[in-house]
Amino acid sequence: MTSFLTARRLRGVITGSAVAALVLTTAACGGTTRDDEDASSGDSGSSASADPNAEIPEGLAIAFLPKQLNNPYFAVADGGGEKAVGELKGDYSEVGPSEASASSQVSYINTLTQQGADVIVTSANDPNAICSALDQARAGGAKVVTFDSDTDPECRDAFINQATADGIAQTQIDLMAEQIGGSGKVAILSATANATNQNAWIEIMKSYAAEKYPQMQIVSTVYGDDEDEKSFQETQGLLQSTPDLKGIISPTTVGIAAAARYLSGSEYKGKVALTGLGTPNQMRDFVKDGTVTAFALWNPADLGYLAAYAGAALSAGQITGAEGETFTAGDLGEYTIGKDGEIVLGDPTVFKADNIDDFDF
Amino acid sequence: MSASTAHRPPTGATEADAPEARSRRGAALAQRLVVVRELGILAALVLLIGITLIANPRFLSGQNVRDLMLSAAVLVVLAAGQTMVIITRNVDLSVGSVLGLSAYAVGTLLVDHPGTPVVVAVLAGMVVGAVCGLVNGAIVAVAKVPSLVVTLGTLYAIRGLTSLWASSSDRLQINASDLPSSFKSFGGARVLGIPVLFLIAVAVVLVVGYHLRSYRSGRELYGIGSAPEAARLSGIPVGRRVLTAFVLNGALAGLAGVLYAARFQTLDTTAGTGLELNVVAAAVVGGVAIAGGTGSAWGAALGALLLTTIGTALPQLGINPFWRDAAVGALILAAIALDRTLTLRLAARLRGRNLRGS
Amino acid sequence: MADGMPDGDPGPVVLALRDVSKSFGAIAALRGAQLELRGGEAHALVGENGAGKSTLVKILAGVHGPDEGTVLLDGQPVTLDSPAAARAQGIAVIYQEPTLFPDLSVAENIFMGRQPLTSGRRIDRPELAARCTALFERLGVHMDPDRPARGLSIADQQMVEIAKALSFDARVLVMDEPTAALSGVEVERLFTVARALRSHGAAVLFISHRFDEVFDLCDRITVMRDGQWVSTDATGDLTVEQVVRRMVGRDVADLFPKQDVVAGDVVLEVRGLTRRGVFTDVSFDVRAGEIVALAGLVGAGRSEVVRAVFGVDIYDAGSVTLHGRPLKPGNPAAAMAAGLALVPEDRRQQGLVMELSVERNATLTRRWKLARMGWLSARTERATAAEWSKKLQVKAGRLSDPVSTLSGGNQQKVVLAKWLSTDPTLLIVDEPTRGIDVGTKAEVHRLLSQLAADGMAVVMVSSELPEVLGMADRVLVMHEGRLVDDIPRARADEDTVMLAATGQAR
Amino acid sequence: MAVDTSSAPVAGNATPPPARAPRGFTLPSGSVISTFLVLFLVIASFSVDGFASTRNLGFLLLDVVVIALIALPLTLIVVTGEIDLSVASMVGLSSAVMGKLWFAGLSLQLIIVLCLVLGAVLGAFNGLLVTWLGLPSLAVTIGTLALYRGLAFVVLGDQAVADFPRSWTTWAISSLGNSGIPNAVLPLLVLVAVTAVLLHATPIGRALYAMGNSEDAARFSGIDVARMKFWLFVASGVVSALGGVFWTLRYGSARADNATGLELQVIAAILLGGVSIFGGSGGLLGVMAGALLLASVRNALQLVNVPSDVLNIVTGALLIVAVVAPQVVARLKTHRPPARRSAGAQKGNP
Repeated sequence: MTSFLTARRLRGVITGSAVAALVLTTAACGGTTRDDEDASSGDSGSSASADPNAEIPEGLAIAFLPKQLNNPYFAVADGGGEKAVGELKGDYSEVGPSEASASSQVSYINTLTQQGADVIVTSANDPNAICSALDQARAGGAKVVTFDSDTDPECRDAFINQATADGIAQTQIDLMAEQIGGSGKVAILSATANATNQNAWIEIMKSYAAEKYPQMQIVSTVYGDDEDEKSFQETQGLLQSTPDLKGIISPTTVGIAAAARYLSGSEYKGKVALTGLGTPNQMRDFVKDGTVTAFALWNPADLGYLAAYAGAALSAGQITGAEGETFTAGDLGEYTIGKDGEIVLGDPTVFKADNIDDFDF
Repeated sequence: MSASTAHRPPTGATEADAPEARSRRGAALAQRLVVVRELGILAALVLLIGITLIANPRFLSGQNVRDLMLSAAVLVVLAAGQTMVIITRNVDLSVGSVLGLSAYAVGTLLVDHPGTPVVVAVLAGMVVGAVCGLVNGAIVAVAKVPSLVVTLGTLYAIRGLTSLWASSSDRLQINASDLPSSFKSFGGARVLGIPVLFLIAVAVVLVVGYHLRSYRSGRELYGIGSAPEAARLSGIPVGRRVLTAFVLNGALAGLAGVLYAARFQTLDTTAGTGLELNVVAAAVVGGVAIAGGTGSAWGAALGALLLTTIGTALPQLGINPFWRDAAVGALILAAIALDRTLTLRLAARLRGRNLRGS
Repeated sequence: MADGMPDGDPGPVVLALRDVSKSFGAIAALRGAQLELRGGEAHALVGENGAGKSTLVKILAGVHGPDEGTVLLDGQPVTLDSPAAARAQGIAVIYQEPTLFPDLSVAENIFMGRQPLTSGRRIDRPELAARCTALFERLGVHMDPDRPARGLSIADQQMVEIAKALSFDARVLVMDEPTAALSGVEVERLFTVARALRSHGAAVLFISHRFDEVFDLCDRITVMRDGQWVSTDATGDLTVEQVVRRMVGRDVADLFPKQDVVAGDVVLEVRGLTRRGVFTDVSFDVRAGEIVALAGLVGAGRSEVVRAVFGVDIYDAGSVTLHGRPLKPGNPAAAMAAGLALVPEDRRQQGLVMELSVERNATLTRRWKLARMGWLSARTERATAAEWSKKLQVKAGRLSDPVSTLSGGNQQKVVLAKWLSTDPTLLIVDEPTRGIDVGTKAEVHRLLSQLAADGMAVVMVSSELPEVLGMADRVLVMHEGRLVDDIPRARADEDTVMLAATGQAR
Repeated sequence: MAVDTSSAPVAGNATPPPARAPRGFTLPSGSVISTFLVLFLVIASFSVDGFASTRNLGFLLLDVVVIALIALPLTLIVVTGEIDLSVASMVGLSSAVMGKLWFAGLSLQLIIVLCLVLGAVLGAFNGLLVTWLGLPSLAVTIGTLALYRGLAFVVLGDQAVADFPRSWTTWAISSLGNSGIPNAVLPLLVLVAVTAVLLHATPIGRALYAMGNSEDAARFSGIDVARMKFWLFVASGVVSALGGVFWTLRYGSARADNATGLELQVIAAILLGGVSIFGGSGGLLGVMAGALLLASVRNALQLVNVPSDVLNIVTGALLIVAVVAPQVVARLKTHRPPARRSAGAQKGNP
């Protein structure tokens, strides 16, 4: 039984990407917008011109504002950011609410604005709700970089996308198809029903699977609310309601861990395939005991690292967030800014029994 | 709690003071209604399971029933503890946070000392919970501050403490792989096919329920909740009893934390967030009156079971999971409305008998 | 005689209070109080409200500890620091208001904390029921031990309290106005029990405002005034007048100064009023200038009838007409607008908001009238309250003090002020002098009489027969929810009323 | 026969009986908490960098608006001895419905009216269950807390509606001129004034306090307790719906999970403001001060980079201290050290 009070609190977990912006300005997500009354997307924040040779000054105040403090995933990502800020000789700080709500994030953005932060790196609990607060921060001179979960492109300077939505969706479908031989019934265990990233991925997964693996059938999508227990129950519900289920895809770390735990303790272990997005630490046991063959994820530390560099480059004026600009992100090398100020980290890493021990997060 | 007595008229003073009550059958009726109340939840549970079975015949498969039991275990233990507190006309809203602290503490203990026997881990969790309960109980009983306010305060404070501990020790999450296998096998252990965690929960409910029913100190809790002032005048050590109820409830919340850790094996600082209203809801659905004085741990446990089953059954019935919260809310309202109706009918019957009997 | 404790009575001194003082904040409730209880005696403690009787009882019960002075048990100083400690010393207390657990069974109420146990320290339920039944037999009560206390009539609740006290085998039984809610039969039963206890060597402390009972039961009488001991004498040496004079500190004039008036027009018509299970087919008229008493045993349905008339309770059938216009049922505000006022039975629960100030209480019924364009100023309230407390001679420290700081009699005056200020044409008073001291009682009676003389119609519910007979122009008698008799003043005496009240009329 | 010692004719009772101690858990009035607030504001202004600026004031007030707004009717409800835990769920449901209707193409003016009507209906449902069926409001509103939040998800599900007109969403976050004071504060102040007058200077307010202390006595004084409670719950619904509308505009996002858990913050503000949870005492000044104090403390601590864990501990501790402190003070005041400390004496008067 999960809590009805907080069941819908979006725990800060992996929610990805990109598409959020796309999703919200077009009506891709089941038509959440009425029409573009004030459509004003486009090259946001690129009014000033970039100076690629500008020096990154020391002592930049770079603040990380994750969806929720003490969330392991964001702790790793912020850790990457801290490393980058150290290299840049900047002033790193991590602030955030203890519950993953947009309204408390707004309060922290306001505080950062008041403190005069140079760069705010954040992952949005709600793509729109924190927009006006970010606008105020930018009006106060701060540069805003989003990572993991984007906001409306208008209210940030750049977005670090851990992987493209296509990449994430296709990787998972490919992994699943590999394990079940490309045919059979597959279900999806998602996060909350209103998680924009997951919804976008699921759409792409469905169309990609229909096109590439016509024998594979995505029969249902259930929501574990990014709560372990709920996800656990939903997994069990899936197997009850679809006895001939061949595989489960869970594009959320909480979901895949819960599903793996359920499978490993049930008669379905090894018979029902499981893949999705998970962290190596949580999944290690299940990969080793054979419940899970392979799953994917990007390295969150790299995500935070890249975000910090992007923020510093923005603040220094090396880049403005316009398409085509380039900058160097320390050890990760050179990156090019894509459409709508989007910077893609790269393809997700696939974890299997033979490489999982190389990662610790 | 003395001030709250002002809101309750003395026994029956607002009821019609009909001529002398001389009824043998009144008592039998009253008892029957109590039984009816618990049977009612049981019937609702059976009905729900029945309907789900029709929709999905595999609902009662061994695996599924085990899962249901595991899911219910934590809430059942919490509901049993909460019953003791609510019966005294208090409430403990901090149980979710206490569970979180206890689970995290036990997780930390096990990670740092993998050789810790399971029994010691369980006891450690209970001690952590009992200490939290002691803080709550001491403020309520000694400073005479309403428990709703105190435990709302500790709800925030204990959660903050857990979170602070986690961030300062740099261990934000404890994963299954960090935990010793003895503890993990405890989480999955079964006796006669029944999960041990559930058996523990059942044992807790039986002990608490039996104690409340058949021991002086248990009956005194009912007395305190039924009429705090009368309890004081009749020599019941009200402060001590209330304190004890809070400590025991805290210990059970701590135990629930251990069960939580054993079952989920993945812990972070958010464990049990928001569980408090669920627990209160389970007790209310199970016939424990929020105003104290009536209800049983058995009823509360059935309420917890019913809420858990709804969570599991809805997706299997193909009902949009969005409806679950609404269903839980409706269930709570139905339960309290039913209680009220039963009480009114009982009062009317007793009054009617009074008149005829004299 | 008042200057010393009379010696020579049988039995040793069991319990004594020596120079006991107790203050609550700035208020001294007891100032050097004395009391001596002997084994085998029934001892009355009388005094006006506020004389400190209840505080004294609470010290004996272990609810309060004395600030100064000692409590001696068998000559040894004892510390009664909790109700449990007092019980352990064999002191049982029956409080003024029943203190039961409504959700628990009658048997558990009686034996709470002392339930008989089996070998495993579990409660022995059959034994519990058996002991309870045995107690009830001793008391001559027929009540099911397993029924919940909720829904018991006040009289039955009081019987449970008595059974509880009895179950202790107490050496000292303290009864703080136990008879206020009891009918004659029940009082007699209680006295039988008290006498039995006394003959077994226990000491009984009896507190009451009813002198007939005091003189009937008790061997000695202690009078208190203003928190101090005044006198202790053998009952045989005293008269009611002497006791009253000592309580009040002066002579009290005629207790029931009813003036004769000529009744005017019909003010209130009640026809066929019925509430299922409570009262049935009640019809009566009340005329201007008339005091109509509603008599009957406790539980006969008198308070319920007047509550239904006023609209606090609903009724199932019948009608209420005031000044020829039908009154909307279940609507006290409408009743007030039509000129009806009700001084309820339970002053502390129904009459007053104990936590609020005197002025707020006194003006609560007139708050809309005192408001100007919806704005209610504290000054207006205070002025109105001051005016009325002067009229009724309310003795209060400050009008902004909580009304709970006033004595019972003054509280009752505030209730009267609250209602008389609405300028009613029909005043219903339910037990207007219950639990108030003799002095104020006379004032209330004089006031009611004066109001009737000025043309107000008055309905008075009272369980005190002398009050009914002294005050009423007509006595309506209820029995088991029905109006059984309508006795004019000339014909009303104790016999006629009691016969009707016990259902033996005609 | 002994002669009475006192010869002076004394009528009635010279000495009042032991006073029932005034109710425990309340601050004497809102004055203590207000003083504390002013003190805190002064100290924070001098010691916390960036606290005393118009911009920060704006941020702070904007965070308080919805809490203070919902606290208005809820204070009245708590004064009568009841409680409404469903307020935040009504905010969420109103927000969800607002989004749904906007998406369906209705005009915003009409939507706002419909949301307020919805709030009235939700509040009336609470009110009916409490007054008509006589159910305890704590249990009822725990039920509707779940029910209304659930319905919000049924209405809007996973979606978020975000494209509200700029003019409206900008109004919601901008301030009056350069003062830093958010636009919404003005209408809020009007509502605060109206509520304060209602509670403290009208016959209705008197009735509310009477009800909160003794429902019986109130009924016997001709106060229609049930009807007043019913309308208070309706008011709570309407105001919560208004809060939902403002919340949606302020964050520019209509979602079913908006304002989850807000009820605890509102109740914390009310209790901190010195309103007894058992009803009958407290005032609006204290509640507003309580709401401001909670927000200011959070704001100031955030500015000096105190982590959110500690903020939670501070919030909890503040709440407990606020109710324990007056208890201790009251006991020190009324309880002169007796010759013998006894448990009975400590328990004081009922």
